[in-house]
Amino acid sequence: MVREFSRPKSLLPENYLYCPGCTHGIIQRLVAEALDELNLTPKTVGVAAVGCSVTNFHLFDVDMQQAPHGRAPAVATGVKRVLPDSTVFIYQGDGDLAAIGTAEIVHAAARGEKITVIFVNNAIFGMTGGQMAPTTILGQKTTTSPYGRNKDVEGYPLRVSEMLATIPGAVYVSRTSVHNPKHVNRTKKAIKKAFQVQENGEGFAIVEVLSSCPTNWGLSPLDALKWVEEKMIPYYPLGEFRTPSEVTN
Amino acid sequence: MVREFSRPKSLLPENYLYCPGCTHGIIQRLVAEALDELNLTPKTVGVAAVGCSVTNFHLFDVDMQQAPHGRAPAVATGVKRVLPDSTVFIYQGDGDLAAIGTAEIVHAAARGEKITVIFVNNAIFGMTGGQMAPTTILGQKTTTSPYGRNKDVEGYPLRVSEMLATIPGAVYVSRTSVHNPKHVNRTKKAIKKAFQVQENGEGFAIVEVLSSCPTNWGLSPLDALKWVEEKMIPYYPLGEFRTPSEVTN
Amino acid sequence: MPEKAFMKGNEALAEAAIRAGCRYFFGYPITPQSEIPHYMAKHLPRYGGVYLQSESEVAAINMVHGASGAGARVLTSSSGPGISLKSEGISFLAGAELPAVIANIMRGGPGLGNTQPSQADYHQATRGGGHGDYKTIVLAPYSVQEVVDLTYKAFHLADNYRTPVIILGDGFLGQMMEPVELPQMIEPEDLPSKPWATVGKGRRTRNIVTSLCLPPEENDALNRKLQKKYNLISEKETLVETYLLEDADYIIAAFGITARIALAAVDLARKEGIKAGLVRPITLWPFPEKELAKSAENAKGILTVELNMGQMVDDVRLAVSGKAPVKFYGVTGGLFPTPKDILTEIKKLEVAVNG
Amino acid sequence: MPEKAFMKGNEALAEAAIRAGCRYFFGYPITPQSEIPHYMAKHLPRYGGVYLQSESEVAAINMVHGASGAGARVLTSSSGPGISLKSEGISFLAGAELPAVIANIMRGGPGLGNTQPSQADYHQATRGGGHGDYKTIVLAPYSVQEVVDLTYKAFHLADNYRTPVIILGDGFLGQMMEPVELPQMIEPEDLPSKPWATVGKGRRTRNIVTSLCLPPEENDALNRKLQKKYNLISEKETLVETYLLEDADYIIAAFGITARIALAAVDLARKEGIKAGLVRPITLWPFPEKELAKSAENAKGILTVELNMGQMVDDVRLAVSGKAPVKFYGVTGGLFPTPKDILTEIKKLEVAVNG
Amino acid sequence: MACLEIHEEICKGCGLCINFCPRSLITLAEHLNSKGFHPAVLKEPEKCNACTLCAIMCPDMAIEIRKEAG
Amino acid sequence: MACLEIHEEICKGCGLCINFCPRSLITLAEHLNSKGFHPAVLKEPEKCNACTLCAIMCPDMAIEIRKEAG
Amino acid sequence: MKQEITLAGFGGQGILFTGQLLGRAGMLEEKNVCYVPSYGPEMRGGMSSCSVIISGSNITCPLVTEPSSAIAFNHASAEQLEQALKPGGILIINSSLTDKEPQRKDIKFYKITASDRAVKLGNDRVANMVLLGALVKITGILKPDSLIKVLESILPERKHHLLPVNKMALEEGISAVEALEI
Amino acid sequence: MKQEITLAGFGGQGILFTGQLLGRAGMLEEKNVCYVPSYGPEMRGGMSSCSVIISGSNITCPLVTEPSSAIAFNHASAEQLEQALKPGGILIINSSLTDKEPQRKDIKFYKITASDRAVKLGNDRVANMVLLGALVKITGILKPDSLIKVLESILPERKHHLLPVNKMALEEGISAVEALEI
Ligand SMILES: Cc1ncc(C[n+]2csc(CCOP(=O)(O)OP(=O)(O)O)c2C)c(N)n1
Ligand SMILES: Cc1ncc(C[n+]2csc(CCOP(=O)(O)OP(=O)(O)O)c2C)c(N)n1
Ligand code: SF4
Ligand code: SF4
Ligand code: SF4
Ligand code: SF4
Ligand code: SF4
Ligand code: SF4
Ligand SMILES: [Mg+2]
Ligand SMILES: [Mg+2]
Repeated sequence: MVREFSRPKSLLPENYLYCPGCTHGIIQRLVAEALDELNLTPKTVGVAAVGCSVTNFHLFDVDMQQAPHGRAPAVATGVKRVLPDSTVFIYQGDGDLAAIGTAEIVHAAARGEKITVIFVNNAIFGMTGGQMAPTTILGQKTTTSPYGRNKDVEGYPLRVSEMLATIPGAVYVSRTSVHNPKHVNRTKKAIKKAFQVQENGEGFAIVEVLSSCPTNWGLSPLDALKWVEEKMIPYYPLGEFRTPSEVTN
Repeated sequence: MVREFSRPKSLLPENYLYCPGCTHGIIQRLVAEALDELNLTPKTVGVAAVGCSVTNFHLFDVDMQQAPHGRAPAVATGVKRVLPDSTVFIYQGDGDLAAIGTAEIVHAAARGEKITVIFVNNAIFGMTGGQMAPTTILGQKTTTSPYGRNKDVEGYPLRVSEMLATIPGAVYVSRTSVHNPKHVNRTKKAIKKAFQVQENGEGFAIVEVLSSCPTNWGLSPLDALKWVEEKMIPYYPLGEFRTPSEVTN
Repeated sequence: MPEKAFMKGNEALAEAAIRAGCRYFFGYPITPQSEIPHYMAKHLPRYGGVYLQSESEVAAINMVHGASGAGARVLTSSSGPGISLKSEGISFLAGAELPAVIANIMRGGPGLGNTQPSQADYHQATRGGGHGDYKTIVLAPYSVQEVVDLTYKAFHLADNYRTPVIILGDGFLGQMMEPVELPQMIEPEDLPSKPWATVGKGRRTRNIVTSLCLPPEENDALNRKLQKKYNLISEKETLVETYLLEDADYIIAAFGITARIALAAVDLARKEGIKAGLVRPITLWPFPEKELAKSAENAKGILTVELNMGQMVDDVRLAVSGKAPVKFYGVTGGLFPTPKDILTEIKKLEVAVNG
Repeated sequence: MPEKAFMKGNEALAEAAIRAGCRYFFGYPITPQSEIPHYMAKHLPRYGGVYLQSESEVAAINMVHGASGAGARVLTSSSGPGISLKSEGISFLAGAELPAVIANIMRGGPGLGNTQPSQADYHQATRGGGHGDYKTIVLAPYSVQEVVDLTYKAFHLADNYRTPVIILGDGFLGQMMEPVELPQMIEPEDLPSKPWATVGKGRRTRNIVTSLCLPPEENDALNRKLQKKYNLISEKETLVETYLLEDADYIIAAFGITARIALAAVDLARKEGIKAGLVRPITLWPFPEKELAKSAENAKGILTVELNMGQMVDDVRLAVSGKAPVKFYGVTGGLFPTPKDILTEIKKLEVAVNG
Repeated sequence: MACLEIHEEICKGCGLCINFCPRSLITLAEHLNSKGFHPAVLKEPEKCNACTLCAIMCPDMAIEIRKEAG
Repeated sequence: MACLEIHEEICKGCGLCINFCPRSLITLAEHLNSKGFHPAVLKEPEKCNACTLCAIMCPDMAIEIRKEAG
Repeated sequence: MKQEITLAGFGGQGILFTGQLLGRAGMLEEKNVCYVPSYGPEMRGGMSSCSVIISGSNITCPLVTEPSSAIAFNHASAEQLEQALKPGGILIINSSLTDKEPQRKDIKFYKITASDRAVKLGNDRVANMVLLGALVKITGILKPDSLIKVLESILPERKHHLLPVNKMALEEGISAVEALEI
Repeated sequence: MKQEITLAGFGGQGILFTGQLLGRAGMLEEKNVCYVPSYGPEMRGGMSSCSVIISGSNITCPLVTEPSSAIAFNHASAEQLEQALKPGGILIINSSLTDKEPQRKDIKFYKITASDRAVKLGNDRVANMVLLGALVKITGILKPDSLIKVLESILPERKHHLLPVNKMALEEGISAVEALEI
């Protein structure tokens, strides 16, 4: 069985600025593949967040806006309310979404905003030099938790999906990973589902994707994937926390 | 059995500015009673939020700071980190805590900040003239949801306690009401417990108290209490969502 | 025949926005501007528009970003603390060249202050509370009728120059009621299209709305482009009103509600034989420098009156550039100078100037 | 003997803060200032202090509010967008008269801009990005040594006047390394006590830290009290440095890193026989008006050089008040003028002045 | 015996005490206090058993109950 | 038959493809590309069954797999 | 022909509504009008007041610091308004709710038992119309009819049954003044 | 006596570390020094560069726009630095990684096979020391010993075993220049 593999059409032929082995690249590709396969490109408006993915508006071949750090859900809300028939997605990092953007994501979910959120959780502020994120796991050393994250000082890592799953308007909430091909494929399915939920007008959909940051974790790209599997997944269990069928008040 | 009843010592002899029949008055008194009974007044620093309770720093006979709207948890964090042996409490409305202050309360909880939060949920922005709050219930008419809150436009009301209960650092999360004497007494117990959790150094403690706003609900004080019972409690069930014994990783 | 109504300044602002084709409002309640969201919440749905109460002012200004980027005319409004929170977003709007109208119905500061009328956000509005080199057009109405007219115009200016426009009112103007003539309703579909908007690319090449410019040269180029636009706006859009200026020895400079009081003060002064006049900047940015510079040439002194501790007076001094002495008089916190108070200050200035 | 070190501007700022007795840092990462939080995270725990990364800049400035209100010396730092988000909180600090030190290591704007060095937040810093009438002391170091000295001083000024102090650096200064002499360590317990702080009332009457003043008279009184303080600061704390000013025909006005380049330009000009000189405001607020006014009297022209589109030039014009022509030269986005570029501008000014 | 006092100038006439008094001992006065409210009054003090329910529900702490000397 | 191409100038030499190729067909080149990375190269093209696992894991889409004409 | 009128009383006595009524009536008569409420800290209860300027010429300064006439709905505001009035000004008090006596000699003072009269008319909420009747009678600033017309236009249909009692209250106020003046 | 030195190469080649080493060594010799990294958009990979000024007198302008000497760690930076150098300037290239030939006639051009020599010394990471050796030899701006002293003081104890190879690399650079100059 010979398969083909090439760059999705919804990604322009520019190169990524990500570090070698950074799985942001995989996730971004999956979003583009989903747009391609669901034929959404012409009516899609993307909203770029601030983080290592900040320049992804240069790459997606869709209309895009660049939001201030953490505010992509609000920007996306503005877009979607004006253009209810368009497809609106956001691509946010964990610093962006789970730190400065906490209020915006919670309330976009609470309003049941019909948008699709790709939430790249790499347990770190990648772009600014590897500072602790709300998602940094206990004991993890970062530039701002140089002695390792300590629950007595910085508290426990925030499990965003579990938190959002308590909100009725969040109709699709799922956590996946891209540390091996099997999970890459699952992630793609989840991303497609998150777009479909929007197309069906069902409400707010978010896919939290565990991702690596070899640079700031100080690990080789391969060890970084192992770290996702061995350190992140135990604290951030994969799975669907909410699917549209469960929507109750 | 003759009982005595008088103004708690931790409340100065100033009059409330609340509307007739507003149960903010009851809740504020309960906080003062708790401070009295636990002997905390001398070492307490309170943080006033912005809302109808904004001037409560004139009333509590403790050192107090006035926070910007929504930011009381951050201000309280600053105080507590400098004065780890003090008792720090916040008194926030639902607009303050569940709208503009969402990020601050979530992260104070996530850090397990050792503070006590009194969260007065009256399903409305009282002070500014009765606008819709994130906690406004479906169908409720407010000055900014004049046709009644509509889930398709504004989404479902936010259940803050349920949401915070997913966060490990929030070790005491409880919802009570003050619509009759029995529940007033329960609320007092909950508030005392929330202070004790802080004294024990166990972590973040919050009591969500359902409260009335006769003025902006357009109801008599008595009808407003009925409305709490009949309309709010069904959506906002009372109870303890987390107690210190359940603290797990 | 134009429609007439008796309206609060805040409601008039909201109604004028709707008539200007604005169908989207994102905001967060704060006194003394809440009648704007109330009015919008009530009326926008009838026009197929959307009123959405945001979780905060920060979210509001970013929803405005999204909606404006999607091509809509959009309004937000706030006061003092809320505008401060919006300042990051306003800088982003300016940087991304997005049109938007932002009303600041000023209240007492700093900090929580109070909810009484004030003009203490002049600097914030005209110098950009936010970071970086940008300007917003700042319109300062002084009557409910002008609230209507300037709001209507604000949307046009915003679209025309792709820039945020601030309507700088105050609690007094927001709460007072006066009869107004309302302008014609503009239907959004009759407005010129915005080919740069992000609405889904369809078959064209994609649109990007951003203020990110990583290479220094790009950022510098953006700044120079903006500056050029700002120069054009200064040249074309400066608005000012004067009263009895021709022969005035003493000029009062005042804006907004304070200018109404100053007008009465000018009349009082004239009655006492003092040749007073008034310059009232209607656009605070661009500031009517030339008008002021010209009138300063023959004046013995200039008195700037504001509901703050002295902010516009900087621009008056910059315009006058030493040609006449400039004095400041102001009160804050919701206090007002009476026409008599202003007259007293003019007399003091007279004494100071004549030795 | 003072300790010597080779440090980045950002690290030097952090170390100087610790030596000034600052044991609390609340902040949120942003380039190009992240070395400040990194340094604090590493070193504060060793002194029994607390580094806490807040969920946002808004939270950070409010944690500063709490910590300062509780009597501590406290630092926060950010850049452009983050400072804009802090502007509400800064207004609150000023209104509640809370001491705090806020570093803004400026980057390219507006909006997201880029992370390159810039001086485009001058207006924001000196005019109060936030709402209401307030001022912050603004210190503009131009070398890593001055970063140390002014940071150390900033904590003293903040406590002394109960006011927020801004250290206005830029990405260049933050990233560059120079040898520095470090000042003596101050132990927090040796600092004067703050009887107004909210630390638990014990047996005294309670303390309240607030900026809320509901009655107009109270708010007006607060504003007048603040103004009095600001006048005192202007009188006592203005800092300026000059170079070859005595006989200068052409004066360059520049601050921070740009003043270093301007110094080289003055030398170049002198070599070519042009009598150039430099005025370098060290406090941007209070601005050294008198010094500039005085030097303008004998000058033929003044050239203000900034890494922005013209901001401090307003203050130069206000100070000079028409006594000499004032020209502006600036670049943005991370570009820098070279000494030669500045010389060219001086020559242009020379031509313009001499016809 | 207990002594229940309703502070007329603090009372806002909200009527909650009236509703929660199990013995229906409280009513609103005809007159206005200086704030413009009809204050609550205890109609039959002798019947009051100091159960404190009225005071517990009074949002303004207008009701005070003391043990009487003796 | 399929044709697998590794775009040398896009490749950042991260090595993920190497790890995930079930047949261990990929390795890093000795030389640097213009960005300073040792690019991945397919050692034995004939053994490749176009399972796409390498491409799926390549963060930079440096690997392309096409059906060969015929 | 210009009146600067201040109205004050308890929150809840309909002060702002009454002021707006005046303003609208002035507009109906094509006069220049300006209505300014005083809005307090965002709290309930306490005092409420507003000012209305009705003028034949352009209104510049909208501030009313020295009203030419005033209506006091309760005792506290009667005290305040007496102080504020300009010399020769008119003070109308609701003497059902206060036994205030005039202190100043340079103002005109009218006691109207407005609440009592309203109660007699069967609706204690129309005390304001009694006071307005007195005002228009004393100052002549507006035709009573204009007030009724405005009421008609702003009251929702379902409240139109209240028009007669309002009209009667207005007339009651007018005749109360006439009685005083005799 | 003043050198304005620019170093450039790939991110990851230790450019910034090398620049700081130079700065610290200058400080050790009680010279005036100033080190300026260029920091890019917050992205990884790509180019890295920095400048160091070492001067006997006070350093005013810290910008280096026309370096008096430069070290190019790779091909692309060799191209760039050649353009930037001031007339008479010195360009040292790591000729193990580029076969660049000089274009400008008004500069001095040194090819040092730094990476190859480092590999020969058993540690390819000390190519930077080879290049620094060349620099100090050519410019005479610093004593080689100062660089070693600085290394000693900033390397953590557990890395002190690397000192000898660094020292050898430095000497290798010096003798490479000597060889060229013969
Ligand atoms: C208001 C504001 N604060 C801070 C920043 C700086 N900043 C840029 S990206 C970022 C964090 C990025 O982390 P994350 O969202 O996890 O993305 P990653 O780089 O890890 O993919 C921060 C703090 C900013 N641009 N704006
Ligand atoms: C930044 C900012 N935005 C808005 C406001 C205006 N404001 C004051 S209180 C309030 C809401 C109060 O509602 P809530 O917290 O529910 O308290 P309540 O009055 O209902 O007790 C708002 C929006 C403000 N003071 N500051
Ligand atoms: S810093 Fe981390 S998240 Fe950012 S591009 Fe590099 S590896 Fe990826
Ligand atoms: S407005 Fe509502 S919440 Fe506020 S004091 Fe009145 S009744 Fe209470
Ligand atoms: S104490 Fe009990 S019995 Fe007495 S008045 Fe109050 S509620 Fe009634
Ligand atoms: S509950 Fe209190 S305020 Fe209300 S009527 Fe009774 S005594 Fe008065
Ligand atoms: S397609 Fe499969 S077999 Fe071929 S190189 Fe890639 S991983 Fe190996
Ligand atoms: S996974 Fe891609 S980038 Fe990484 S080495 Fe392989 S081809 Fe190169
Ligand atoms: Mg991240
Ligand atoms: Mg509320």
